[in-house]
Amino acid sequence: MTSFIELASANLLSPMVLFFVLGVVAALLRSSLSVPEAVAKALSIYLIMAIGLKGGHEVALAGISASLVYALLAGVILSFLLPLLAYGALRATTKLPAVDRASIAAHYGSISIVTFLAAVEVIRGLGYGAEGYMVAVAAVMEVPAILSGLWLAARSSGHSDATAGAVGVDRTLLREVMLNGSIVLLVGAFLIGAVIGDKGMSAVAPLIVDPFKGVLCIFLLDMGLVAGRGLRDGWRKITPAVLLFGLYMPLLGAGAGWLSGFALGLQTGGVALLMVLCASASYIAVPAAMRLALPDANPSISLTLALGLTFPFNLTIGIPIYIAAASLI
Amino acid sequence: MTSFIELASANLLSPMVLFFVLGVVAALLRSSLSVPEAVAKALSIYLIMAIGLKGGHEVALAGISASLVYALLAGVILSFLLPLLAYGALRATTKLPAVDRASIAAHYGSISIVTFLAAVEVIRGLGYGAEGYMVAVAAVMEVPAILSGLWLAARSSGHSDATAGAVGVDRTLLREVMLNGSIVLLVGAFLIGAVIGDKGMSAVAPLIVDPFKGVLCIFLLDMGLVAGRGLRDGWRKITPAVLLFGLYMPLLGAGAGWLSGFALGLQTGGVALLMVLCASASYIAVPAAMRLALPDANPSISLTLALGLTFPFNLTIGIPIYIAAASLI
Amino acid sequence: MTSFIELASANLLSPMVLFFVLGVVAALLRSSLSVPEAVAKALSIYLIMAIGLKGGHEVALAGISASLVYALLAGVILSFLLPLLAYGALRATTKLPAVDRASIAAHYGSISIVTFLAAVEVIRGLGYGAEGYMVAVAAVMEVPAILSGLWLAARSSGHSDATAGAVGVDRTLLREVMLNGSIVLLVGAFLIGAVIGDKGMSAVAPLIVDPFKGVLCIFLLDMGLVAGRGLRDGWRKITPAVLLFGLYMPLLGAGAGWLSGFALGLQTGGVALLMVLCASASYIAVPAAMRLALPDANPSISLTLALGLTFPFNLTIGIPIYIAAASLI
Amino acid sequence: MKTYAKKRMEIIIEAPFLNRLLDHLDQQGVHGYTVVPAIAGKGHGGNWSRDGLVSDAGRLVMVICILDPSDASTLLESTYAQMSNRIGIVSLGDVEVVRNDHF
Amino acid sequence: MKTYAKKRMEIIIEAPFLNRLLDHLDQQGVHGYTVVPAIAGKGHGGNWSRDGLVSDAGRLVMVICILDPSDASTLLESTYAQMSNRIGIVSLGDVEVVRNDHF
Amino acid sequence: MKTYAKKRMEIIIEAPFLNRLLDHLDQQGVHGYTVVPAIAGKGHGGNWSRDGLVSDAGRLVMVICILDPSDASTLLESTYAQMSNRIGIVSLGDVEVVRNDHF
Ligand SMILES: Nc1ncnc2c1ncn2[C@@H]1O[C@H](COP(=O)(O)O)[C@@H](O)[C@H]1O
Ligand SMILES: Nc1ncnc2c1ncn2[C@@H]1O[C@H](COP(=O)(O)O)[C@@H](O)[C@H]1O
Ligand SMILES: Nc1ncnc2c1ncn2[C@@H]1O[C@H](COP(=O)(O)O)[C@@H](O)[C@H]1O
Ligand code: NA
Ligand code: NA
Ligand code: NA
Repeated sequence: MTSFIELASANLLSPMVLFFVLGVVAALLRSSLSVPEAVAKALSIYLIMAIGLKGGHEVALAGISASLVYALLAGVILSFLLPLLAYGALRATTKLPAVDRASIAAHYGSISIVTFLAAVEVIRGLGYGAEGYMVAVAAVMEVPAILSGLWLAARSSGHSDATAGAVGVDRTLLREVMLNGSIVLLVGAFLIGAVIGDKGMSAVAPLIVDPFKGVLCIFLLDMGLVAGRGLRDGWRKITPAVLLFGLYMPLLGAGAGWLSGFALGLQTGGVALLMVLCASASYIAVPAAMRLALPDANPSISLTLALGLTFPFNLTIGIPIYIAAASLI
Repeated sequence: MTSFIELASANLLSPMVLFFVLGVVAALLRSSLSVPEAVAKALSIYLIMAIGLKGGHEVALAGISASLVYALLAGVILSFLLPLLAYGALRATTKLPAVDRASIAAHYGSISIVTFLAAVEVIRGLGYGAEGYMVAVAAVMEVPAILSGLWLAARSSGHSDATAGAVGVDRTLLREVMLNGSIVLLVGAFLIGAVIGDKGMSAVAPLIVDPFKGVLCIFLLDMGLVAGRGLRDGWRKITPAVLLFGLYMPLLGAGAGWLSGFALGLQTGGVALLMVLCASASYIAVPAAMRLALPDANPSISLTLALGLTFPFNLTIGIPIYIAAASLI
Repeated sequence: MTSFIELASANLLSPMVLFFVLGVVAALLRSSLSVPEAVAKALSIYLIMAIGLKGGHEVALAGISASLVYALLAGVILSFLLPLLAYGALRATTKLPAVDRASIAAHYGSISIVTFLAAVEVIRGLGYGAEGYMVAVAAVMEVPAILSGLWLAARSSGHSDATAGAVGVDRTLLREVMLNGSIVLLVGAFLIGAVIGDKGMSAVAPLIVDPFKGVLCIFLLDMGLVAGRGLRDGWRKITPAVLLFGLYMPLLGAGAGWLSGFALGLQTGGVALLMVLCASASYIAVPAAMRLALPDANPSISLTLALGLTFPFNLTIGIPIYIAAASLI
Repeated sequence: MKTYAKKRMEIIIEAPFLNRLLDHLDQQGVHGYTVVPAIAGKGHGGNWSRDGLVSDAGRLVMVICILDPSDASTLLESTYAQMSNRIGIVSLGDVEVVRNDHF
Repeated sequence: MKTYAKKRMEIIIEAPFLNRLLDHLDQQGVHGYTVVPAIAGKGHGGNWSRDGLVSDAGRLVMVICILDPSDASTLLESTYAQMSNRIGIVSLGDVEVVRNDHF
Repeated sequence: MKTYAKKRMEIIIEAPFLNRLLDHLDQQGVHGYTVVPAIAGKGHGGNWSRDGLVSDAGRLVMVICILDPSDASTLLESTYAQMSNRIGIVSLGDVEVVRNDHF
């Protein structure tokens, strides 16, 4: 399977991955290199806006099809079910308390939009075709996993302890989750992209399209810095069994994505992207929601897993694996 | 008048307006979406720098003409007189105290550079000609209105209460007003644009010219967020009569701009831009100056009016109206 | 020498220099114009990343040569020795205490990457050839000067007072100095640039290459604001003799760079760049290191000199002088 | 100048919880508060730094609230009840102010 | 360790007024102060948030000033006179410091 | 509600020295602290402003540390020894907290 090795090494030498590695190394060496919080937020606004606009524009060009609707449905169902898989796996292999299992499960059912972006660039670079509506699938996969996770937590705490009431999904929480800034921006930019047409798109293209990969590099440098800092401090808090979960869970998720993509009849790139969505874990919308809903869950475990292990895993060797697997179909 | 409806709907579906609407909606829904303050400032630095450079460059190409001098004079006079109109209208239709009337009047006599930018893009998109020196007119219209507003406040407080001394235009205040960051940058960039020539301009064009519309979209998203937040909170503080002022005052101002533009013999785009300048209200330089000079004026009334009502009004239907009116000449 | 006057006036009318001047003027007038700290950091991350990537890419294209190795060696030696020259000059002409002399000497032995960037743009604009590896020379010149400065301080305090221990170069300090964010980013981006090849470079070029000069303008506006503020406040703290040092020391440094560049057989542009490196003084990495290592040194003297005098001197008339001198070879 | 004794409550709390805390303060009839950013910190849960974070999770803010001594005890209790499981701390100090009725 | 009693004055004030306030403190011979940003707040004039603001208006900052108890009363009075109409609050607390002559 | 008396140490210090200060606090067994940014200030060494700075030098931060009164004196002394030559100030105030064992 030479092609996989080629694919993997091309990916590893891409500027995106290298800047991520630079960030991790700098953080592990305790360099003073850092990206100000305001700038990191600006970069994520840019990236989310760009991906939303481009996705909406592509869907508008292609029109709403049955396959789009099926893919959205599949995304919602996967996002609901993957946390159950993650929760079960954690119960089988680790000694984490139920509330931590539920919180981690919610992270893994949801998605990492930056992993998705990186995969889109690799897939486009390789010339594989992918459905334009995959951005919409990404958007619908953000939230259901949070609800699954909360249900898991409520269920377990109902059995075991008295503070069950604290876990209930209240209205306020639901609103906060659905109206998380990154979700509103992604959906909003998608809708805008769907209506502005070619003229509107070409007006914003010099900002939104051309410098996109360069901005992604700076953002990945920042992700690397944050991930490295998390690894440095969170390392001691996770057991080998938990660590292992951060490496095999993406593969389980990707497997589910592979099957679903096959069933949906997606193009090679589309299957790979659905695998990436299933394999990736959220570290923007879900952590904030979990701090609100499950204050007893230890945030540093889930963040170390999602950002310190699974994100680098997907970015470096996960994406090539998923593309290779998708191209088998 | 089909062409006006076409014009208005084209404007309403432009990415700029849509991102503003997205911001307003997100703020009204209390989404956590926000643009960090440092980033909003950076965007405004970029926009002001870009508009100044381009304006200065165009004036240098065209040379200093009598019509430029007349237009600058007209701008200064309009900025001095419009507050009197606004103050009178507020006295006739609302029960606001004199100090609030004076403060609001200063806002409406001055200009909104972002409304101006949006109008420039629309006018250019439609292919109307406009004088390159309109940026300079915008710059000279920022400050005189502040002086008018202070004079109105001093005059009224001289009659009615004892704290007249507090309102006097002291030297420090004048310096702070004239040396407001946005004014210094606009004037400075204009002068730089006037001397760097084509070579200098082409060196900075890939940053200053190409991504301009995209940056304007992000800035308008931010303006929408701030305006929506202001509406949410400021709504209850303004009476229907005050609210109405925020909608008819731009039309009064635009009327004055229309007459002046006609008298000056400007091109269609130039007339429309002068109308936009007269119709728009400041929400950067003037609010800060008013907080210093008129601490008794309620800042949330003027901000709700200028940013929550007049700005969206101009952005969505004001600009098409002004263009249609200008094209009648 | 008409050509020098042409060269100098072309430089003085470049947008970069003009925006620096605008910043200085705005600060001296106490305008409220300011660039948020987070944005200034983001701009410096962008500039360092861009210069590193481009430098690494060029070196990879050219391959590692003996002349590259010699140039790096020369850079290290110059950075070690220039502080001795500066220290001696300060002892001969000023009454500053030894610890201040040592601190200032470290600033002048190290380099200003922004001065380097500005010089690269001017040299490229004039069409002179320059070695691609000069970025690497810049990188290796950052740190040795700090060690020299500390050695000078330790030596002098050993003779004169009892707190010698406080000055010793401890391990922690060395790590902090070597792992300063700007140094790690420059070296990291250089290495990334060296491996990503043409494909990787063209992916990031729309962000890294095209808008570069425009970003440099905004950064120089900020440098001007900071320098102007420093001049306003620091003016009274430096004597005429110290002030003079800030103007002749760059010429001494440039002289050393001229000789070395001649000895190394560099191209005209390369000689000019080495002169610029020797003539410029650090205001990012070194000030932070000096605050850690020499808390008794007065930071406002060295900053006023490096940023308030030497930087503007180099930017405006230094660079044309160095290019003219280099073209004599 | 005549001054009045007030209490200064300082709450350091994780950012995602901020809105709920402020809603709670509003409901308790607090007249005012000010929120100040924090950039780094350490506690029993380990240390954190704000640099480069995109999500609100993992970031802390500080809420300063000057209030009447008569309200302090009730507010401390109810705030503490709200927060108990959260990452954060509350402290209470004495200050004097000029405008008695403002707080 | 020997410590000295000082007063800690905390002024929360709208940003456009900051420069004038600092000039006032300078004129009153205050030896030092530190300005800290605020990101949101609520008072009688409603609530505000710094996010996305371009203008200084509508934004608050906090000035901390440690001073000698003997100067506190005069300074409080004069500062209060300067600020009276402004959006903002002043409070005064007790602290101890080591370097008596520094403040 | 039962509260316990603690000390609130506030250290304003130049940013390049922050990491060393925090390491020192860690070594002294301090349970927690919070770092708040400062944006401008004035002292004997003149005034500074954070706007537009790229380097950490010339920028200050504020470290807030709530600790047990029994530890306060030792910590003040050792911190003061560490800092003596640095640009910055330390002050100590009284506060009450609810969770005695947390500090
Ligand atoms: N003793 C303390 N003094 C000041 N801040 C503290 C203290 N303890 C905790 N904190 C802050 O509160 C956060 C959460 O603390 P903890 O709940 O102990 O992990 C820390 O990250 C600090 O920012
Ligand atoms: N009791 C308080 N405690 C802390 N901050 C306050 C308090 N009251 C007012 N503030 C702050 O001062 C600002 C102006 O208050 P006001 O003048 O009452 O509108 C508010 O927006 C808050 O940031
Ligand atoms: N009395 C004071 N109150 C509050 N902050 C102060 C005071 N004195 C000094 N500072 C802060 O500490 C920094 C250094 O002070 P100094 O060492 O006196 O130059 C100043 O820039 C201020 O930010
Ligand atoms: Na997933
Ligand atoms: Na107007
Ligand atoms: Na040098």
